[in-house]
Amino acid sequence: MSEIIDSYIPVAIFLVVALVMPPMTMFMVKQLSPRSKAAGKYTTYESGSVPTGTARIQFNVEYYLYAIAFVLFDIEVLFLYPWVTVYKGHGITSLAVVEMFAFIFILLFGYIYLWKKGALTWVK
Amino acid sequence: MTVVIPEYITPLIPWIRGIFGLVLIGIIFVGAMGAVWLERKLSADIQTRMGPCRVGKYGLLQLVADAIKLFTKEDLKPLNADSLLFNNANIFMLGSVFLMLVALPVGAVFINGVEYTLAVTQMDISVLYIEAVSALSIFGIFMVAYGSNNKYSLLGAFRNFARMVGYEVPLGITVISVAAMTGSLNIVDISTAQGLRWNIFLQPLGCFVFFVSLMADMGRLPFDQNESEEELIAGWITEYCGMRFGLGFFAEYIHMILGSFLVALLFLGGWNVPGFIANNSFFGIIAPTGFLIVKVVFVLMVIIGLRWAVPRFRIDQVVDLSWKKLLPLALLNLVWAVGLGLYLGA
Amino acid sequence: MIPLIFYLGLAALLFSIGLYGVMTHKNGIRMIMCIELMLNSANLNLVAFSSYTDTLNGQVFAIFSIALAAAEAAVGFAILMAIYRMHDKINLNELKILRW
Amino acid sequence: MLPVASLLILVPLIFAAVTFFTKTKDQAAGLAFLGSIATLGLTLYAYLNFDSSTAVMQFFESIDWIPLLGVKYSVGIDGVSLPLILLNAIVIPFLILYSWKEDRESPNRFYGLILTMQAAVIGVFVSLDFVVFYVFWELTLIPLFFMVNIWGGEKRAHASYKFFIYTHVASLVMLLGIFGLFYASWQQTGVPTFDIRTLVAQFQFLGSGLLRDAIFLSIIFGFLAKLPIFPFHSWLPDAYTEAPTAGSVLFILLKIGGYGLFRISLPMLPNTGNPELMITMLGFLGAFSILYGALVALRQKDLKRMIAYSSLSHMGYVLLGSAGLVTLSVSGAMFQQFSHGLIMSIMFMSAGAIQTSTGTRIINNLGGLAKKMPMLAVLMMLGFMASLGLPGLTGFIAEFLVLAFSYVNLPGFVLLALLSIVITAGYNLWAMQRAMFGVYSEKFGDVRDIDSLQVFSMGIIALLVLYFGLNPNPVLNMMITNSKAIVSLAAALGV
Amino acid sequence: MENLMLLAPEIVVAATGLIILFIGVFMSPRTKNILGYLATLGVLAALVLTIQSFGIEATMFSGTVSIDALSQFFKLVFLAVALIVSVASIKYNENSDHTEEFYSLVLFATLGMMVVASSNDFILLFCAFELASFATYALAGFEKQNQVSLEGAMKYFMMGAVSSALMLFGISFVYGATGTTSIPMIAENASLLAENPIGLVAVVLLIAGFGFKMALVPFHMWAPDTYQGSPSVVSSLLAAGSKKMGFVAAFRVFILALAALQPDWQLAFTILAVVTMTFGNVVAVSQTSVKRMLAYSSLAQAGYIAMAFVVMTPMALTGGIFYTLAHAFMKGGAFIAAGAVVWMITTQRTGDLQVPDHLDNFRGLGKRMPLVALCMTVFVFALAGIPLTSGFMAKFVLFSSAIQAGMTWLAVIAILNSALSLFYYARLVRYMYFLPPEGKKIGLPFPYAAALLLATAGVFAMGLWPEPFLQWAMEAAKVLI
Repeated sequence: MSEIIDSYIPVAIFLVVALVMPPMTMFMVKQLSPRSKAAGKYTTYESGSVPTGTARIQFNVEYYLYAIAFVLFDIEVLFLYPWVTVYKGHGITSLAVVEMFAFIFILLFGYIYLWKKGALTWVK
Repeated sequence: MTVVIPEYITPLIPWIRGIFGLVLIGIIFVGAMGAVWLERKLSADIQTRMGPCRVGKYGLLQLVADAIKLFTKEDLKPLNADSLLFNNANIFMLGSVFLMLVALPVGAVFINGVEYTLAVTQMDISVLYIEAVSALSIFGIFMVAYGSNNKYSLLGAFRNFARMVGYEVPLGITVISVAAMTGSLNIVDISTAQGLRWNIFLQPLGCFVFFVSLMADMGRLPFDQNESEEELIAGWITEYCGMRFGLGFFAEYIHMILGSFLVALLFLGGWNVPGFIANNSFFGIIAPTGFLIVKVVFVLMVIIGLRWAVPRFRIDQVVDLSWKKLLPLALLNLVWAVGLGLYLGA
Repeated sequence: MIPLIFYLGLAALLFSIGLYGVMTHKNGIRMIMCIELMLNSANLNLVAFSSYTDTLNGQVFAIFSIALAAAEAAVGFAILMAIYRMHDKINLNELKILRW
Repeated sequence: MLPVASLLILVPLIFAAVTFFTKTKDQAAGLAFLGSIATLGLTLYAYLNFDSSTAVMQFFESIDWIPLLGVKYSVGIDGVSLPLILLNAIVIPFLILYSWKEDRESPNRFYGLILTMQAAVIGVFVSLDFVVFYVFWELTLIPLFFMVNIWGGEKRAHASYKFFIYTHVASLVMLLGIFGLFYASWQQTGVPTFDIRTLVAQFQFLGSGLLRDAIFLSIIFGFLAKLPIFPFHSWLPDAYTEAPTAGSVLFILLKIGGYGLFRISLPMLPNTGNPELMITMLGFLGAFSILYGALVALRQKDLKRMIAYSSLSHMGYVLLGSAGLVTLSVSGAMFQQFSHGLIMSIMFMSAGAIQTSTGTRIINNLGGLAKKMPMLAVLMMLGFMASLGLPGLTGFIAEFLVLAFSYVNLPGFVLLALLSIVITAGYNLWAMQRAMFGVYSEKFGDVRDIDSLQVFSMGIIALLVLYFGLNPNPVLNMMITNSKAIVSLAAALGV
Repeated sequence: MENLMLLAPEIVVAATGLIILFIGVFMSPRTKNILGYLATLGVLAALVLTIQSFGIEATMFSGTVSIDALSQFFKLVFLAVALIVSVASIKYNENSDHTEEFYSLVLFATLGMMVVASSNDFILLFCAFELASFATYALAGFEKQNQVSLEGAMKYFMMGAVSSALMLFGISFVYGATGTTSIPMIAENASLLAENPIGLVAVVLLIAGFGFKMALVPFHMWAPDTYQGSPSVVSSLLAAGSKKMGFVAAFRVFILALAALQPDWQLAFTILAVVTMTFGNVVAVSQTSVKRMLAYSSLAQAGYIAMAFVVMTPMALTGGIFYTLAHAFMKGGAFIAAGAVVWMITTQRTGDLQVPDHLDNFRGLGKRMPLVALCMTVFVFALAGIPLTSGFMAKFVLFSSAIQAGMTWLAVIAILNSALSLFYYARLVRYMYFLPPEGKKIGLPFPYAAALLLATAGVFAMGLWPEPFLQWAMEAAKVLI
């Protein structure tokens, strides 16, 4: 248990560095950089013309099906991680391999279904 | 000749590792600068240009000059930007690469024939961990894009998202295929176990899928649809300027270096080289690390070279590539790897 | 060792936040997020118990429940998208055809 | 020996099923008539082979149904059930004949339901297992519900619901009592059984007096509501009135409440925790129903409604006679059921005929029908006379037996009931006088007398009323045999 | 390797679902009609295999799967429902482009329910529970263009998701107190649970979690909306199948695993059962949508079944288990009949199209669709507990068990409720037979007729010859005692 804690001490150090570094840098920039005020500077860039409306609008989510598919496939990969470390040896090799192939096989059915249904085709 | 390691060091090892990590951050920053320089020079060579050559010998100090310029640029934040998201996005980008660095071994020393890894921590699941934290940067990208209230940014971020979503899955599956060979998720184990049988030879398909997915994950050309300047100005980074941009840019390059490390460690045998036997001479101690660095630089050069060899894909092509080609290939490779793993034994 | 009660307290807190969110929010996506929060607080419980009782069931359970939570969210979003396509809204207060 | 008891259920049921698929009215009625005649034949066969000198169950059959709970399909016929089966089997063919000429929609369903009803009612009479009993008991609801609801009068929906739910609740309460009885016996003996005779015999050994009272009351509640008896009668006038003629007659033939009383409640009565109280209560309810029904009938404007209330009054005799707990009073109660079925069939058929020819049932609007409808007038007169208990007709024998022999145990209540005789005579004669005699109201135009089929069917029933009024022995004998068996149980306990 | 033959029914169902999904995407909408027959065939095969395996007792996969009388019985229930639903859906899915999704979802839902029935470990139980839930969420919202269907699905999903979170949280406490997720092991360590205050928390959470699925008041909010909104065949699956899954899970979890906390959950179930049956019946009276009425009646029926937890004698459990099968036929059939009417209304374009299952649309059904009306009458009378039907036998055993256990008051409440229910059932019958029809006679499509006849056959089989079913239910109850 303590080994685990120990191995996360460096992680904590790194995390602190990552948290502190950008604000520090920006603080330095604030000290060093010149400042001037002009209204035009603060508009967002839209190819030179005056921006129309906000960018935070609802629009057609073409990626939606990909996102769903990703969530499912990525989660299913989750089951492979623990499996991959134990499938050899431990006296369960044949069962583990057969079961995981069944798992992947079922996954494949879903994959083919998605493909044929056009969920993996870019909507345009 | 044997080297004696004093007893009292043992309890201090976590702290030594932490300090080593901090040093590593510095080194990696310098490395990133080097990578930028390398890219510029290499690109110039490919296009038969000179590249940077004014500041310092071979333009080596160009980056320092750039840094100074960035520090003295005004920090601009567009109107209606969400400052909470906009200001803190860098934390995710940098945090992502720093946290990756924690688990990544950057080399190894052999003392008395025993291998000591040059890594900040020794995790059992370092591959999984690296994959997980490497995905954190997408949050930074999305925060910038949504925070800056720019339509190009938002579109870029969405594209980035669609691409990430597509390539994470084959990436994960190929990593699993590699892990299946050793039965371990510890990157050091994987690297050590390769010996002469580098994974690139055992699983060429896996290596290909992994490399392509990694490129896409890092947003390297030809997979930079999120900032394709012909369509989206600069994509998600349009409103990011000055040092903020600088930090994000840096994070990207560090990400690229770490990605190259991953390729080298997972597929190119890590610090193993055929014919090399560890000894306690000075060369023997630093040589493995050196081999690894050489491999990493080689991978970096391939990545940079590809930028000029392959034109950028359209976003739909990119997504199709991942879902319809790489994913089946990755699954195929997994089956192959499992079979091979069983054949080669535990 | 961190005492078990800390984990349980955190989990209970997250769970309560999630439950509160589900009950008070009208936005479908927020509700689904709150439900995820509830599920994850349960996962936290499971993992904490697993470590404190020195059994692995909890860890395994947590992995399964993560997968199930993902699938749940997928189904939920699919229904939500269908509603969005029809109403152009995801405010669930708008759903009031079925009344007695 | 034929398995008569089962066949009596099966034959009408099969004919009913076939009848549902017929196309025309004649086919339907013909087939139904055939079925009912077959049933009548079977009943006569049973009657001829019946030994009326013993109270033992005859034609007994028993098959395991749900062994787990000790449920058996067991049926049999004895002196309590045979007269009632006979009543059913006799009246229904003539009911079908009577209604043959009437026009109505979907006659196939109409006649199918009549036969279904017959099967269900006979099923109640022959079953010797509480579950089978309850099954048929509930099954009788459905044909009547449909009957009233499809072919009934204006307020048929209301009437059918009221009837359906009212009696269903009552049966559920009865079911509770049956459960109580079943489990108490199971606990006592360790053998689950639903056999009516076994459970009734074991009743005296079960649990505390309070438990026995509860079981008894909840079971008898179902019977009283079905009979019906004064506080539970409110479904009766509506249902009887709104039903079509055939439906009303079917209601009349629904003698399952009284049957349950004799078969189940009376043998249990002496063994309840507080028999005196029970007897007093039942006696009071009976006597009061007699009086109440008569009084209310006096006030009715609607002919059918009046007959319905008079029916309530008649049912009071059944309860009073049962509560009397003397061999002959109980036999009188049984005979009252039999006679009431015959008499009321005539009454309702007449009322139905009047309604179809004149279009109204309001007594005050009628008058002088005897001139236009002489046959009807004769038959109806006979019915009214029997109803008020004219000697020489069945009603007299039944009422006489009840009143005379209940006096032994319940003198007060008998005196109360005697009051009603005058009232009964009053309303019967008054209604007769106003409807049949007096000035003929021309607004009905040229009404036709009942057709020959109707005359025939009503006439046969009327003849039976007369016959059994003069010679009740063919059925009374077996009733007396069984009453003895029932009463001897009570006598053993000194009540 | 385990003897996979013991799991043959599950494997058949799963394989049929996958094959349908797989070949369905390669077929044109017109040829897809054959998928319905394929699904029916698969379910039928599984049903035969299940009945064949009656009497076998085994545990598999290190004790996580328990093949015993309880699981066999409930598999029978779920497969019977699946059979009725898949037969009826042949018409519902005619010329649809989504046939393969529909059938595979139905089969996966059935699979989930079947696995719940035989799971002996909380992990498997939860996974299977969710499998069935997800499939039914999708099925409830199957008519993507139909606002009502989507609304029902959304409510179902939200409530279901919250309930599974509650359940998982509760399970985590059970696991924490006992250190195991295996149901027999938890039962062995019951003392740990009883001493620990979090045991009580777990019971509360688990009752809430399972209560949602069983649709016990006050966890019923989704049920009327979902049953009304979903396609009728799906409502049939939900009411007849999915609800029973909640019951079998609750049987295993409360009676087997949490036996130590019996006083606590028994009290809770007492209140829930009484409130549920009363509420369901009272509210059903005022409904004008037939499916909604059936939904409320379904609540009431759940209240009756929950009596098994209150009385807790072998007899009561037998009755409760028997009731689930009886209710599956009655309620499943009733929803299919409502579905046939909805089909008629929508294809004829007459009557109340806004609410196609409105009571007014049932006017004169006896003339328009004689078979549907007849079967519907049988189902509602069975639900009301008229003799010779399965409903009577079920109530007979269940209610009488309350009396046996001395809980006469409970039996009285149940019986009064049962009488009350007759009111709205009789009203439906009145609409079908006694009111004039508003349209011409329609030929009934074969699938609906077949499904209705199947359900009717079930109702009568259980009503006329209950012995084998009772025997099975009793065997199943023995597992719990």
